[in-house]
Amino acid sequence: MAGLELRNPTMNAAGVLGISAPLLKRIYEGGAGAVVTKSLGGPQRMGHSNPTLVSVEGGALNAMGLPNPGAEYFVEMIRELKGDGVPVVASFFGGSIEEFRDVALVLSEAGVDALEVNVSCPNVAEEMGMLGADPMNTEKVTEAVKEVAKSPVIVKLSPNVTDICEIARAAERGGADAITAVNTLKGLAVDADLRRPILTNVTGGLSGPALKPVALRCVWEIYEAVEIPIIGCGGISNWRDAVEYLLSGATAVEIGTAAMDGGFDIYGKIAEGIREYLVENGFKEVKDIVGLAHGG
Amino acid sequence: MAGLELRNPTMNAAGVLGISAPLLKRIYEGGAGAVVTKSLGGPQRMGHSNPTLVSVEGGALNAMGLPNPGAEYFVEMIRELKGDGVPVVASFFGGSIEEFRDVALVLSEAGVDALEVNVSCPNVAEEMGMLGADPMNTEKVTEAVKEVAKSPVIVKLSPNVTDICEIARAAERGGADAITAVNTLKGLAVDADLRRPILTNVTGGLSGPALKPVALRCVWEIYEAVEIPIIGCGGISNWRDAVEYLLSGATAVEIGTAAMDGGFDIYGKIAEGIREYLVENGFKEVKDIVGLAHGG
Amino acid sequence: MSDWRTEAEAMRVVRLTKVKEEAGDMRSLHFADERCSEGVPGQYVMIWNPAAEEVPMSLASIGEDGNVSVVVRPVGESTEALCGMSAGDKIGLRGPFGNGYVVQGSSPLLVAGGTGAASLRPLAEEMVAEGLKPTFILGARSKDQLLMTESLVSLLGENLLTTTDDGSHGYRGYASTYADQLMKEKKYDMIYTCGPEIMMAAVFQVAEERGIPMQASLDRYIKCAVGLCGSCGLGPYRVCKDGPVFSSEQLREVRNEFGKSRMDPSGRAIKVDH
Amino acid sequence: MSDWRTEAEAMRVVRLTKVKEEAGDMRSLHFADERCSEGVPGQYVMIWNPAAEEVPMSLASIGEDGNVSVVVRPVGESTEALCGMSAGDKIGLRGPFGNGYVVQGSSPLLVAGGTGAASLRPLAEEMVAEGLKPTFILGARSKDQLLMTESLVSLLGENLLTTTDDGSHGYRGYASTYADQLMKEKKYDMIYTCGPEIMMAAVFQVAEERGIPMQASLDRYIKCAVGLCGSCGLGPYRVCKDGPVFSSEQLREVRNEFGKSRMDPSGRAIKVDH
Ligand SMILES: Cc1cc2nc3c(=O)[nH]c(=O)nc-3n(C[C@H](O)[C@H](O)[C@H](O)COP(=O)(O)OP(=O)(O)OC[C@H]3O[C@@H](n4cnc5c(N)ncnc54)[C@H](O)[C@@H]3O)c2cc1C
Ligand SMILES: Cc1cc2nc3c(=O)[nH]c(=O)nc-3n(C[C@H](O)[C@H](O)[C@H](O)COP(=O)(O)OP(=O)(O)OC[C@H]3O[C@@H](n4cnc5c(N)ncnc54)[C@H](O)[C@@H]3O)c2cc1C
Ligand SMILES: Cc1cc2nc3c(=O)[nH]c(=O)nc-3n(C[C@H](O)[C@H](O)[C@H](O)COP(=O)(O)O)c2cc1C
Ligand SMILES: Cc1cc2nc3c(=O)[nH]c(=O)nc-3n(C[C@H](O)[C@H](O)[C@H](O)COP(=O)(O)O)c2cc1C
Ligand code: FES
Ligand code: FES
Repeated sequence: MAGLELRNPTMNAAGVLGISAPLLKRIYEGGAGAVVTKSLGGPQRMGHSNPTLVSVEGGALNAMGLPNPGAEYFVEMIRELKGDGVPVVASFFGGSIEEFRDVALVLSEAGVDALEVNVSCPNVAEEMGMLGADPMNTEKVTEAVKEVAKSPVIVKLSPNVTDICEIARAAERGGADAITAVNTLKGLAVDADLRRPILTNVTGGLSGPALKPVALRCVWEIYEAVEIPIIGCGGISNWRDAVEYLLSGATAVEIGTAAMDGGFDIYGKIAEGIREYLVENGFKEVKDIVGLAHGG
Repeated sequence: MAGLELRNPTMNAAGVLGISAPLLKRIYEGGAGAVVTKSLGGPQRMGHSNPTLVSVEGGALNAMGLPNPGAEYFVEMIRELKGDGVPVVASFFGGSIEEFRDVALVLSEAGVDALEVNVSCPNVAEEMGMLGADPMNTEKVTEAVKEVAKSPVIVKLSPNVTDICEIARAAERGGADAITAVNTLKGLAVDADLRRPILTNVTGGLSGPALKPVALRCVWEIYEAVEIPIIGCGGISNWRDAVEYLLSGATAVEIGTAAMDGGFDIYGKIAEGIREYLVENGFKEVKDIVGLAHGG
Repeated sequence: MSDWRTEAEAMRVVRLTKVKEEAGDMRSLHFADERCSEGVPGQYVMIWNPAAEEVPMSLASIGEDGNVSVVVRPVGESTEALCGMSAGDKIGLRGPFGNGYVVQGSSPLLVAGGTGAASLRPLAEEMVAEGLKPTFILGARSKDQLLMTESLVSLLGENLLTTTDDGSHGYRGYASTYADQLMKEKKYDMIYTCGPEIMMAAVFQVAEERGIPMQASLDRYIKCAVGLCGSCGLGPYRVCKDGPVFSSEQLREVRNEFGKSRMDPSGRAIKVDH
Repeated sequence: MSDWRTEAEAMRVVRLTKVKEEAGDMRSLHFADERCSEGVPGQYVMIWNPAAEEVPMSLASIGEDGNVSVVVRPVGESTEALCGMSAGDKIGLRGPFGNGYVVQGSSPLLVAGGTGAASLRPLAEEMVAEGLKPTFILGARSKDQLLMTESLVSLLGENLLTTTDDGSHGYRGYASTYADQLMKEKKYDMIYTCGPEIMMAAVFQVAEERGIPMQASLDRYIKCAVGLCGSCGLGPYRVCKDGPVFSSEQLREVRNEFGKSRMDPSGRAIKVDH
């Protein structure tokens, strides 16, 4: 995947449990092919105050507000993980193109295996503007990150756009080595008794099975729009979901909300399910089925 | 609602059962405040071939392809309904601004109580281009329809856009009397065994509970962006959902996919549930709670 | 969270276990599916050869062991594609959908025309299991088109009566005329019918004349099968969900459509011609 | 489709049925909630006064009749907002979450500090109902801070032992020292503890010295409560889901964090200071 050799195509989704080295290590021990950190910024952020997550039918709505200890602080965690032989993808964000570059440099020097540029968090848009809604900005950020990156650069896109292919092509032009599709859909939960929004941030990001059809469609469309590999993300709960993503054009998958029910071994279970699917259907490796549904 | 006095704020969603006068009458008898026709075009359309609908977790994915007998043909159905005292909203679409105007004229002369302009169907975009993704086109279409309309004009928006407020404001500028938010989210279902998309049209529109958080967020945002009333639509399955829409800024609601489980009496049940909520919470009428959650 | 793949409305994929030649160029398609095996006579599935369209087919056998089947008459692209399938091939499945027949009364008459026998056979089985002795009229154009005679004879013995338009087997003439004749001889208290609509309308007429209640399984254009799109509209009813089986009362309500007009896929009324 | 509002992770809204003054300026908040009444001792809810933040609180009573309560010590904005509520006010609820205590062995010692008594009381009740005779050390800074003494005395009689830092009631000194002393006198086979982490760490040390297994309910920064965000991380564990109750084995695994460091909301390590 984008120059990386992973033992299997599963990862945790950014922001899901990636706040410390021991938790990320447990995800790896749970069977993931690589682990993804919480999105890291320059300065430390405390995130939004509670309620920050509530389940809705078919999924969860969250507005954590990108809490993170700051990229510099996290360097040691990355070193610890690398010391234990865990492949690490560092997710990160910035408030400006310069910050994106600076953070990328810090993380890159810490020795991560790949960088995942988060231009798509729906929960801090008012503070920082959702860069990922604009092709020009996406291209510029990608370029800036590529300038300093020593490892592959993955750009994570938002589904909250009119034409995701346009943004994917911008990332590709900017030099992205891969694309992660997608981040959460912007949603809202209101309580009829309290007569107010449930989340402190008012809106939040919809993840889980409810997101799956939209995310799968995004992967499908991006696969037809760019040449670089795609990491599928959104509502994957079992190996069947994961295979659907691979068939639609993803080379690997990230799994987030399903860890709520499934726990840490969900990564291994899904990886094993994919393997069995390949065997039963006479395929040798994951890449043999990537995008296969487009042929039908 | 936009100059209409309805016995209650519930309607069926466009395309859901609105293909014939007797079915629409049964919806009215089931308790709806008004009924909405299937989206009508100029020429007759057969729609896409099966599979055209499949359920996914938390909702349904459909790509009917706007089958309809043509607006002229449907005039008689409208007359029949009006003869029976049923308030009728005619949903319609066109392949060009001229067709939008022509169809609006036909339906308007048939005596409908309101026109709902469908600029947002995700399933025929390739054939006709999704007008509703572009503010300029939305404004022009709305203007053209307003020129010929004798009754209020409602513009139905798509959630598949980067900034729905921009489109809502364009509709308002074009003279829209109300906005329906929203149509379906563009999604995809792939089968791992068949290794192909399930729907003949490949992509389809996601409706039902999975859509609700996104649709509710759209209503919330539009309420803060325009002055005209909003009809909320997306995943409403019970009175609580409906009340959440009213509190978020909707003046009325449309209910579609829930008719799959609930049948025709779901409209009456939801209307009754809203009424009880108002009484229990000391409110007099629906308009007393419209947008109330914005105050919190 | 619930596993939606077990919901009737989701697409399931199964392999055909057997494809059998039936009368004429009809084929029975056999497969194992737990949900279907919990279905009731009169219900249908949406069945999909992925090379063509998904179409409605009545459950023609409902085994408690999970094995079920449908009987397909090749009349167009999708039915031909289904008839061309072999054991081991994959089909898509939704359902079973619809209401099914309700066993009422003690002296039932079943009138089947063409593939209508498909949905009436499991009903007859249910009746026999409940100790009833249904009379079963099996009609077709000619002898070689008579469906599933073997299994019906072994189930019903001499209560299986055949009729062909050309007289090549059994009674010569319309099933409705034959039914009328039988009604003179014996007092039936419920008629069940499935077949060409013109035939069913004729049966309904004689049933009405004699004041005998009826249940008829109707055929309209099924798209969504879950009661949302309206394409199967029959008066105020959705054939896919409120039907496909309708009672005499309901048939009276829709008398200006039943046997006369139906909607084409666009929603325009066209003539019922068979 | 499933009614997600009944899921633990969805926000439910209920009215407080009673708010009672407890020792010091603590308050017990009572409400009826079916899911909570099916909870087990050691589990917690996310409770929300909509004027402030949603925070974790242990179930302090778990009535089979659906009535439950939490005991809140006002230490900051949200806990003060909760303590200021009255019967009839609406709260938001998610949960119950977490694993809860596991009753093991025949001779249990419970060591509670401060509001830690909240989660240990329903455990003691369960034990008594099962015929065990738990020893319960209730510790506080001073007499007026001793929580729920009345109900604990009536439940446990002379097996309720108190200790205060200032000696104003019962034993004078730390609960851990007192526990150590009791362990000399009697052979306990499981220790349960909830309270300030420094206290629990001290109890753990004496338990380890004597080779007695322990279950401790830990406190970390809870945001999502469903095991997704990681903010409650304790070594490889999520306090919100893998905990809040941890065994001796697990405590050994996280010995360089337990009693020493925790993450602030940003994920930076800070000192455990109480
Ligand atoms: C409840 C129900 C049960 C049925 N059970 C059986 C059965 O057990 N065995 C059997 O052989 N046939 C059955 N049919 C009829 C069968 O569905 C049609 O023959 C089939 O759909 C034709 O498809 P085609 O592509 O081969 O033909 P086409 O060439 O597409 O059309 C031939 C005829 O079939 C009709 N048709 C096409 N698609 C549909 C559709 N989606 N729904 C309804 N009608 C359609 C057309 O209107 C036309 O009249 C049943 C129909 C219904 C509604
Ligand atoms: C599993 C568990 C069970 C608990 N049970 C009880 C109980 O029964 N009774 C009781 O009085 N207290 C209990 N607490 C502690 C209680 O949650 C905190 O006192 C409360 O969150 C403080 O919020 P605040 O806004 O009033 O204080 P703040 O001024 O915000 O902070 C005071 C302290 O509380 C911590 N805190 C704030 N928010 C949280 C949070 N979301 N999660 C964890 N800690 C937080 C802060 O880090 C700080 O140390 C429990 C905590 C946990 C983790
Ligand atoms: C609690 C939570 C926190 C998240 N934090 C981040 C984040 O920091 N950065 C990011 O790019 N995505 C974040 N996401 C989005 C996920 O990475 C993922 O894109 C989304 O949840 C869809 O996948 P899922 O349905 O498998 O959860 C977060 C999601 C959740 C549920
Ligand atoms: C079967 C089906 C057909 C639909 N046809 C139309 C249509 O013709 N015109 C339109 O504007 N919306 C159409 N829609 C979208 C609905 O009107 C509605 O916007 C959407 O389903 C969300 O509401 P729901 O979740 O309550 O179903 C259709 C939806 C379904 C499920
Ligand atoms: S086929 Fe769609 S409503 Fe019956
Ligand atoms: S609080 Fe989010 S993982 Fe524990």
